[in-house]
Amino acid sequence: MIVPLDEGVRELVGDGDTVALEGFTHLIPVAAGHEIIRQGRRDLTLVRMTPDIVYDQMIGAGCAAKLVFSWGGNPGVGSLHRFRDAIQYGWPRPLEIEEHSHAGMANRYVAGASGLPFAVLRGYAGTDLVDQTDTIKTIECPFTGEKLAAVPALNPDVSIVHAQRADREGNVQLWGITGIQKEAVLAAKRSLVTVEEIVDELDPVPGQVVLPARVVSAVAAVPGGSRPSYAHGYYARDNGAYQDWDAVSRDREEFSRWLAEGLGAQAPLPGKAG
Amino acid sequence: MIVPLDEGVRELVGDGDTVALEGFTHLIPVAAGHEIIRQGRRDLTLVRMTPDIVYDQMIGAGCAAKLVFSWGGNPGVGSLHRFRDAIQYGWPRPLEIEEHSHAGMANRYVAGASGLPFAVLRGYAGTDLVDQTDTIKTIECPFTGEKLAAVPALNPDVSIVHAQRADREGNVQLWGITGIQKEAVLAAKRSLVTVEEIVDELDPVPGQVVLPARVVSAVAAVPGGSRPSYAHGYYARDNGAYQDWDAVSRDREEFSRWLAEGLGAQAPLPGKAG
Amino acid sequence: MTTATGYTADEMMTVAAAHALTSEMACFVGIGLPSTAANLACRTHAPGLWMIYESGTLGTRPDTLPLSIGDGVLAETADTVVSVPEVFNYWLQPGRIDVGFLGAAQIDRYANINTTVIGDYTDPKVRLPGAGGAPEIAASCREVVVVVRQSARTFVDRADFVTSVGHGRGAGERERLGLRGAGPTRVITDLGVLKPDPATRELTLVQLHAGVTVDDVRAATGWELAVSPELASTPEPTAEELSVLRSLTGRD
Amino acid sequence: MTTATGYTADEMMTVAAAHALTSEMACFVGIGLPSTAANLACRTHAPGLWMIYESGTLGTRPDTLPLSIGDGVLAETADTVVSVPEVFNYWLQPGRIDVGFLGAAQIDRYANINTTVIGDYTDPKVRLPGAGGAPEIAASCREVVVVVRQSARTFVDRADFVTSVGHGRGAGERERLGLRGAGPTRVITDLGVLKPDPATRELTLVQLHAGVTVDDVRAATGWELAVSPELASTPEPTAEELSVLRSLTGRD
Repeated sequence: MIVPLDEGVRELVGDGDTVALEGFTHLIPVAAGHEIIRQGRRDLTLVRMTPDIVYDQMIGAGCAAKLVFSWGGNPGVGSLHRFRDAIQYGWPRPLEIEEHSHAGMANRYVAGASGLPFAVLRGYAGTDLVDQTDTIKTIECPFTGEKLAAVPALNPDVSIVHAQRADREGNVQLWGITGIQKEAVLAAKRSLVTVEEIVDELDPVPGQVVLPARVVSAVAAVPGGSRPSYAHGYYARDNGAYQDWDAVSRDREEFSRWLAEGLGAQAPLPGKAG
Repeated sequence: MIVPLDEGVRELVGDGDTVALEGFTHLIPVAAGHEIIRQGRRDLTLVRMTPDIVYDQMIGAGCAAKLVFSWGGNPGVGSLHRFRDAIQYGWPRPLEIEEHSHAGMANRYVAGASGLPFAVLRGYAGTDLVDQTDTIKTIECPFTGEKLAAVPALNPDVSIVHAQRADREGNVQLWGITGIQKEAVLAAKRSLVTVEEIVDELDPVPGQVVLPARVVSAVAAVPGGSRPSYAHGYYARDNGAYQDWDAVSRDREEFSRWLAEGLGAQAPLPGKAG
Repeated sequence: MTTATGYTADEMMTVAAAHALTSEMACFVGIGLPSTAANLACRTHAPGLWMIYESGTLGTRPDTLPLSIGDGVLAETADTVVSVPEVFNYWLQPGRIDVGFLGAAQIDRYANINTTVIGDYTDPKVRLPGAGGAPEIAASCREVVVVVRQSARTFVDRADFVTSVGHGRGAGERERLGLRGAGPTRVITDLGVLKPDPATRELTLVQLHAGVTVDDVRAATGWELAVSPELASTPEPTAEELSVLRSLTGRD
Repeated sequence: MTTATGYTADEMMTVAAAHALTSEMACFVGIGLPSTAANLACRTHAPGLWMIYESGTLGTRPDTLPLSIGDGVLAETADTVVSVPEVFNYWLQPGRIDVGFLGAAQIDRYANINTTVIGDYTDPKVRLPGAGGAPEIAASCREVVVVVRQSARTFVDRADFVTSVGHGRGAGERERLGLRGAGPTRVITDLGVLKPDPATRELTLVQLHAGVTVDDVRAATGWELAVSPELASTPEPTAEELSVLRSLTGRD
């Protein structure tokens, strides 16, 4: 249940898997993403409402064949240059995208967590998103005849989240902005949770979400595992790191150097870096 | 915003309204129900997942024309005799019923709170409930073709709940088993919340649900307002009162005496009590 | 009704029901007899049993027996308390729960459960409390165990009203209805244990409690009861089980 | 670009946007310019403004300007923090929110908003971040206010991609699409304020900021801009507004 991070990633994340690393600005599982890069996973379908710099890094490193998302950017800074490079120029490999709104993605996770094949929402009507994906359809209310949007459930092979604490049995506790993490874990076939610390007892905290051990496949203690994002009650967001990423990520060579030196990982595609 | 209970009920609950007094064993708004009886409201459609003795009392007092519910009983004791008398013998007036399962009712409130006309669930398949109501239909997943149950949203004219605390602006805080109360309030056109106490500041409590003042029409301070049910952190359930109700409610005359003497209310139908 | 060996038929039933649970299971617990049995299992051979009540208490471990589905003790001792929609949508519906533990007012030949009405729905002889969480517990748990006192009035050929589907009218019906759990796999009564026949899904007597005869069970069954050729005897409650049970129910 | 009276065009825009909000409103706040304007309103004429961010922070009152939609300060100062599905399903979707405050990468003649892509979707010139919460904010809030710097590249006749529907291709289209909110009721830029024409729904210049001419605005608009016959002047920021704004943005 409690494992080292590298072992957790090795056991739970396979090439070709659909993988969701969730976190809404807060508690982003950055260390787990870096471990996926280091282990050289390939052909992943990456899922996330708000892909930010860790997804930029994974995409730039060539881990992803597809991205399912609703907002991809460097929050407070600007664009994701590796993401753009993949979409606009196919570097280091072409990236297929499946694009939704936040409301749609959130409801897709809810359906996944609920064991339903789809969710219903008021959304997408009149937008050009509808024409770009076959995962937005129309459904009619059987009582009123009203037309609404339907989106299919998301059920990742593995969901990865970061949390403040876990106990020794693997019960997980997170608080602050808890986003979509509960639904992401409940929707997934397997799940990995990195935590700031492992404690004997999870003292209740206002606003907490508890993920019972039986829906968690593995827990890894990774203090600082969501840096440069933040862990409410543990450390603040490193806004400078988000700004610095802009420069690193603008240039393929600079990025490849970061991969090798910053992460100890291979350049994305041998012979093509730069 | 903060009003006396009688004023809150007078302003918010009208004859013929659809009214939900919610509470799942815990925090049942009993005092508000008694005030509805005292004010002699008639022709109400009463909605509740778990109608228990306060609904038995309201039905026996002749307030209700219809009951929308999923489980009607005296928890830990047995049947509701006024409810049975109304259904089996039409006393003091016939009671129409619309019957669901808990999962269906919960999802009907969720749809109501979400501004959707209906909800989808895995439920009811093969049960005889389907034949007894036109509020259970079948819907097909537009992605998989799978058949699921659909139920229409519940949007009461007024929802009434009891909570531990409110602040002076009318923000409400409840904790412990919070059941379906948030959804009941959010689904309703108007809402009344009775509370144990009004405080200057709502100190956060683990497991709390906060209902922001803008979705609450009125708050009334009614200490003990959920007795004989319980208020987590304030008082325990009076199990004896639930047992005593069995004897009182078995007999129309006994019940009418309780109405007059215990509640200061009129007998259900003049000249017909007993 | 205390038998020679010093326990009641209800106690035998509760202990037998507790034996249906193991330490690895997640159990969706109905109030009454099922709750007593699950709490007994927790305190004896199944300390890891993960109990859910429909009030939203997950992984609860009450130190006294809850009197209702929403007792305060359930919230105080739970791993976490969630809303009622969440318990049904996120926990029950996806099939995360191993076993649903249900009672019944009527149960029929195919283990369909009635808790709604005796007689006609629109002109009832006895109006019962209704469905509660049972229809979806019976549909979505990986399997269902029913705990109910046996009598010819309760064990009927065909339920007056199917509140919760067992095996419908026989083999293949759950699959046809799209119900994902296996449905009732055993019915534990004060007389013995019944299981659906693997081929026909008809409830069949497979186990007798001590001091009970097949004729006793037949007399308490409203259809012509099938009896397994490998009819077994239920192990009697141990002294420890009885002592824990009595500390729970307050009968010393 | 500091004007003679000592404030920038961005500051004028932010103050004008803040004026769209009142103390009684609930406002769904997008990050960036809208967030700055809403926080300014809160601290000046609209102390009761109830701000929601899509990260799930309801009734938040940050003491510093949040840098992202999920800043810790939003959670710490909120009436309550809910999950992301809840903020969209229970709060936005039912139409509880008076005003949605949005930015745009492109906005067109009918106030349709593009934050997805410049150029062709499958072969983009510039790939933008995407929809985020905007499509449903634009659909479900009672009204929408857009805050965006004005230029001919941003204000286009027809958006390359409609991420969030404004008024579609004109009057009646929101109703036809079943969108329940009124849609964009004003667009506040660094040059002035535009509102949809009551009859045609085409964005029309109704207000000019100090020192800006109609020709300036026309030059910064990618279609033949209609100008209201009752063109007004935007009140200039007060010293207090500028001082509060600068304390928020850290520009002293």
